[in-house]
Amino acid sequence: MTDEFEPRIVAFLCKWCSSAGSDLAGVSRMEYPSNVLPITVMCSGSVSPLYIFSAFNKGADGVLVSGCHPGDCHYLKGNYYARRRIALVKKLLEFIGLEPQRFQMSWVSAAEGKKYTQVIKDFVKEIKPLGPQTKLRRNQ
Amino acid sequence: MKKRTGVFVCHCGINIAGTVDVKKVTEELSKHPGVVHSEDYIYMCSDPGQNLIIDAIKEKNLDKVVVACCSPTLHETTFRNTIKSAGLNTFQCEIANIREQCSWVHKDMEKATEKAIKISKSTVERVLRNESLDPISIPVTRRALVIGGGIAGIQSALDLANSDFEVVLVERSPSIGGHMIQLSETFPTLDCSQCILTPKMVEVSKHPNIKLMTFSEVQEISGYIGNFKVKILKKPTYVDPDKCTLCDECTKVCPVVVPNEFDLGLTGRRAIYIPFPQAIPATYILDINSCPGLLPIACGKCADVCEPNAIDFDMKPEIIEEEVGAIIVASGYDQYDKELMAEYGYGKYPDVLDGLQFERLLSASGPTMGKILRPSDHKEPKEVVFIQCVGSRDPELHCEYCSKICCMYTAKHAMLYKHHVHDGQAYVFYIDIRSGGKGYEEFVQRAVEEDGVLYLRGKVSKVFEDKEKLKVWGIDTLIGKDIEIDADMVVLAMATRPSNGAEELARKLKIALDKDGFLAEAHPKLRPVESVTSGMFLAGAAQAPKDIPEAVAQASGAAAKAISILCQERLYHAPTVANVNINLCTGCGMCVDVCPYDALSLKNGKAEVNEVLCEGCGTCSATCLRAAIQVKNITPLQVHEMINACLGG
Amino acid sequence: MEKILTKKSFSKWVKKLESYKIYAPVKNDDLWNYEIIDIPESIQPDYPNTVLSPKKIIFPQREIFLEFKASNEEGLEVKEILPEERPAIIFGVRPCDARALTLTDNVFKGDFEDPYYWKRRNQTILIGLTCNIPPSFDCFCLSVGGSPHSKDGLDILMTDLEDKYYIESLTKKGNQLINLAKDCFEEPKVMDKKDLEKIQANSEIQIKRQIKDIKKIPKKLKGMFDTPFWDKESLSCIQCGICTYLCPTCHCFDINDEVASSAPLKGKRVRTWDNCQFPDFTMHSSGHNPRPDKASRLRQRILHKFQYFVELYENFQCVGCGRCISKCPVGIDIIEVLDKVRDYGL
Amino acid sequence: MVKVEDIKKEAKRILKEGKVKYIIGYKKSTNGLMSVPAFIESPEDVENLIWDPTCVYNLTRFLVDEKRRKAREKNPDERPVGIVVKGCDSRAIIVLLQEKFINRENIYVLGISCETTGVLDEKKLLKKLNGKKAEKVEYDEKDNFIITTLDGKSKVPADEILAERCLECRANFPVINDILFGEKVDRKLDNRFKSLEKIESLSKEKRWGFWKEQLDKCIRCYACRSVCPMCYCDECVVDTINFAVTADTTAEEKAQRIKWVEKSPTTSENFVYHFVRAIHLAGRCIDCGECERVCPMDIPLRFLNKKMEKEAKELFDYDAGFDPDQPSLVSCFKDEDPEDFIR
Repeated sequence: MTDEFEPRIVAFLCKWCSSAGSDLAGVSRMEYPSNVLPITVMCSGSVSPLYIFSAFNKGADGVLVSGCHPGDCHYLKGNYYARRRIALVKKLLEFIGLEPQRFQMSWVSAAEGKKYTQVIKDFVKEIKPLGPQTKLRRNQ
Repeated sequence: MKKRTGVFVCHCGINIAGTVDVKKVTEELSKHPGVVHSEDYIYMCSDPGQNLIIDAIKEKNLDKVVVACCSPTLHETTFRNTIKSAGLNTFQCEIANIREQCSWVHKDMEKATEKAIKISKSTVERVLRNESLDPISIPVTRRALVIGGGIAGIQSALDLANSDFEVVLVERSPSIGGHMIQLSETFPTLDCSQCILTPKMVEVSKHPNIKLMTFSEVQEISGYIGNFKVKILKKPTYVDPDKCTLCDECTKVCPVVVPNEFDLGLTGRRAIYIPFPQAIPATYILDINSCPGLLPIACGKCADVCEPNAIDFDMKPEIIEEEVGAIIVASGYDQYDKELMAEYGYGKYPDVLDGLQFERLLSASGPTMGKILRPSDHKEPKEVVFIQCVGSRDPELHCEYCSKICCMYTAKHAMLYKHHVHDGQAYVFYIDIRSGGKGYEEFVQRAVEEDGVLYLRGKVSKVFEDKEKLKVWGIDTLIGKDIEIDADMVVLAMATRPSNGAEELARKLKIALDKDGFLAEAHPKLRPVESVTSGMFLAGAAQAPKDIPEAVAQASGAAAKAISILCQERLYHAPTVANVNINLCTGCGMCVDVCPYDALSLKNGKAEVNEVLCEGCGTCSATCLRAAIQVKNITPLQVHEMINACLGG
Repeated sequence: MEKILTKKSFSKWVKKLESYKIYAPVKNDDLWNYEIIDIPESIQPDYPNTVLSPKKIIFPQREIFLEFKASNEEGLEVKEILPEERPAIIFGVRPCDARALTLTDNVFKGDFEDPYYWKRRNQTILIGLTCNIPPSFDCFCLSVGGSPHSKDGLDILMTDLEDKYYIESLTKKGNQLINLAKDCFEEPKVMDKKDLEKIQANSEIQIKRQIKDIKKIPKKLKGMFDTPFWDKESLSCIQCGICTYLCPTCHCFDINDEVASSAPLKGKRVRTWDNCQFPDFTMHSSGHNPRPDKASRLRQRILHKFQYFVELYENFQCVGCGRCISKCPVGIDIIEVLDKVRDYGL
Repeated sequence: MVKVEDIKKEAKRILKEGKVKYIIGYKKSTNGLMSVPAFIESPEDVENLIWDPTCVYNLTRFLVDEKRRKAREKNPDERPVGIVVKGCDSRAIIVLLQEKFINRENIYVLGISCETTGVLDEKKLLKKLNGKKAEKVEYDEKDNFIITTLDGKSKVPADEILAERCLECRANFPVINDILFGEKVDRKLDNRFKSLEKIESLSKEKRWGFWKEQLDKCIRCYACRSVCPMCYCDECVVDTINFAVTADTTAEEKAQRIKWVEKSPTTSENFVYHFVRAIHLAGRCIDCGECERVCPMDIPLRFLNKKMEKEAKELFDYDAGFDPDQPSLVSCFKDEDPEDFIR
């Protein structure tokens, strides 16, 4: 193993699309970096801003929220609320000077195993050069 | 009481063990606070694997179980049942997905193992805080509502009624029968549509379990599976069906003539009329839009001649409330709008007809009594061009999808035309012939071989009038030549689209539409007759273009699905629903605004969850500023601890 | 020991004190606060009231007590953390703030001597500065037993005599500091002494605000616990923590375990300031809150300072710095409240 | 110009007629320049009411206390409470109505138009006077304030000492009122988010440096949330760990409390606290600027809320505090909400 910085990314995946999409990536044996720690939630709409702040506070180098494409939400419109809420959180985090690459959102459907792996690959690639996230991390 | 968690790590043969050091995962998890037992096994889901879990629960007195294995979509139910058989509540088992989300997607053993450990630990943190829950039980109103009185609705209603459930059948037009009653003969058997449908219509009208409401529309639906409340608007017909004797005296005096909808404008009707002779309910109705006036002073001639005094100008719209346990939506289809098909002269030239108009021409009870005559000059057409895929399979300009039924009915049209006009010639322009179905391919072949129908593969670019003829310009792509036909009549196989008002109906029912505006099924393969809203089912062409046998099959399927609800006294609903802490709730109503299921309401200034409606999506919980609402077994605390476990250590 | 230190020699002296951690009032934007000074020349002794008093150095808002770690195998591991061993000097301490520490000392000794407080207290030397002019419009030190040149709690008191400081060393610790750089100091002349007295007398006159008959107040308060007085006085209170966090004598704290990770369990036990004005301050785990409303919380603040503390330590728990008045978001004026207490029912 | 005599007249009338149980307004403080909140119960006390540029407080904060007090009372007085509001304060009333925290019939709104000026910034005034104490500040007919010090009276253009929020006020006129004092005058404002630009234009690392320096000052006295009329939660999510809500709260429920933020005033915890506040005020903050005014550490908190206000406006065309019937910013959406940030 090299001593290269390995970011820790917390990914909030909605159960019906993105988690299923990540399952499909698995079934299709698509390889992607192991830096992502998935937490499956019922809907991207259930991801409270507190979850995001808390993940950064506890030392996440990146946070991903992933849900169904607009119109595909298992719960009809949860992802629309998520989209609005996450936009605000993203703006706020960027405003205080957090690197925008560290907090991302994606739409990944249950059929998009390939897209899921791409999102993760890109995410890891983009935040590796940034190094560890120390700004919001609790001093342990 | 201290929590006693058991962790069971599955090798899944080499599927997991190939990239994840399962021994290490087992060992690391054994150190985790709250874990008192951990072991690995080659196939946890096998009987011996499940027995390991059961034995460990008994021996070590476990009260929580984590199985680190494949995706919960596969074996969550399996293992929950396993722990149930060992006496634990099903919700005390959670799955750590270390296969699809780990071993199958990583190669580096060390890293994959580290990740598997974190996933497993975070799952332990979650299960540690799971509540034992029992399914929520709901009483069932054992009646059904069927929306739409076409063949699909009729079939569903009859199946339900014959299974001894009461049915309310709502049809917005004055008679049931739908589009099928307009058809002449049906492919591939060529039996008479009216002959096979009218007995069913009569059965509906006479069935003691069916409450038929024609000229009525669903106005509002509330409630949930097993317990819907429906408001139905009964529009006034101004004729009392019980008094009307069908004597036809009224139409004789009515001064108004308007196009007849049943014949698609090929004939006219009076303002007071019966939709068609076999209409159910068998009664005349007064079309208020074309009647000169309801006041006797304006006209009132029909009322003067009506002996049984069936005409009641004072009839008012009524709102009727019904309670049902299940709903079948069979709102049917309509043809693609003619305004959108200008290039074929549809709506401009009288001899360019759509498929349904041609059905009426073919029908023995139709405007020409079954003779094929041109609407313009009542001459027999000798050259008829049938054009398929009009508006279908045309993503640039029209509909992307295939309307499915047109290949077959066009073959039928061409064949029947030849049966009527032996010396005539039928041409069919097509893109592909899709004749999957029992006896369908043979039927098309018969049209070609026995009836000499000329199939031309290609699209028609233009239809225009030229000296009493319709000039049809097209291309035959098989020979690569331009084709020009001087036709006497052109018949367009118009695209099938969701019926007018389907969108509004879907909104009222809170069921989703697909990209083409058809009603969306819950799953395209495995739940094709269910809508996304539980307790509501789809039948017929409302869901997608369908022919009669398919519509009937789906209708019976929907009825069976509805029966599976109605035959139960109580229903059970997943108990992982939202829960309000009223001490924290300030009653701001933001959760009420976001709930996709109307499961939340404000009562005495506090949010209240209707557990039956709640699907547990948690959008309310993320919206609440006061953390006063959370979904059971995926609470913010659980997520918080999962984040901690993912990032700690 | 009394000396004269010219302003020129001041920085020379401070340079000799390099082995100490040196704090002094620093202006950032428009705020003054005590901060660690790297370049000793930059100490400016003229300044209005700092937002926080030197309390924040002796009794920091966050103090780590210990670190802990636990796992199924190794059990619980605990590591005690004590404040860094390094003597410190605080320059420019206002006499009231120094007096405040002598009051707080009472609390942290007794049956149990708080090791964290005393460690810092004992290794810190306080160098005060006479308030030639009051550092705030709201000063009232004279009413509560202090003065703009009070020596209580100080190791050295400096008085600004325009081009020089009059240095009064009051403790051994103070003498040591002066002896570190004897050549910087001169002996005071008679005139200097006279100037000093003049300035000190004048400084008292400048304190405009006062609480009349304050001696009557503790007794008066005793009978006022159950009166509607507090409801009325607390109407505009918003229950923030400004008055107590800024108060140099308030010393309430909370101890929490800050868990860094639950698996394996590890974290720190931390003491932080707490605040009697916060609604959760007296919240019992039963859910009962003996001070359920803001009236009872405001009452607690006044009674603690002007009755309970007096009963225990024969002193008001207030040094008249005026911070709570100047910074109250809704203009609650403790002098006004006490005036009303005194006149209540008359 | 708003005449305080008019306000007094109306206040006297509604108290005399028993229309309101008391009036929340402004009175002179005992110790200096600034006004203090006044709770006027009797017509005689109405004489204490004042209206001048020191009337900075957003008094709607006290409606929260009123609601809590009323909830505790056995036989509460059901009459409305009279409340004096400025344009910004009135928007707070709208949000409180929108969130059903108060009922319209429980308040009697005495709305005051700030006309062409607003209220002063005490710190700016002190600077303007070089630390000298002002005795009195008054409105004049125009855009000036008249300042009285021991040296006498002087006129200062209001803009020089006006509170920042007033310089960026989006509506200086009460959107809701039962009686109105003053004229509806539109202040011309080129950009209500102007002050934000100086932070937005900084580089990412400079922005971080700025905010770290500012939020490291935070002593978590919670004055910002205590003064905020929107922070009316019985328990702030930030406090959960210390709070057992009532005697009925079970041990199970207590164990379910999450410590999102530690009490320690460290960088990470201060950030989370202020993030939570900013995000919870998104679409709710009506920019009364009280949080920034009361901060003893001079943290420019308004920027955080202003940023959220700006994004709400620009991304979602949402303005807080104008329509009590609209859903809250995050409890609604539009199909066309931007999603260019989503992969």
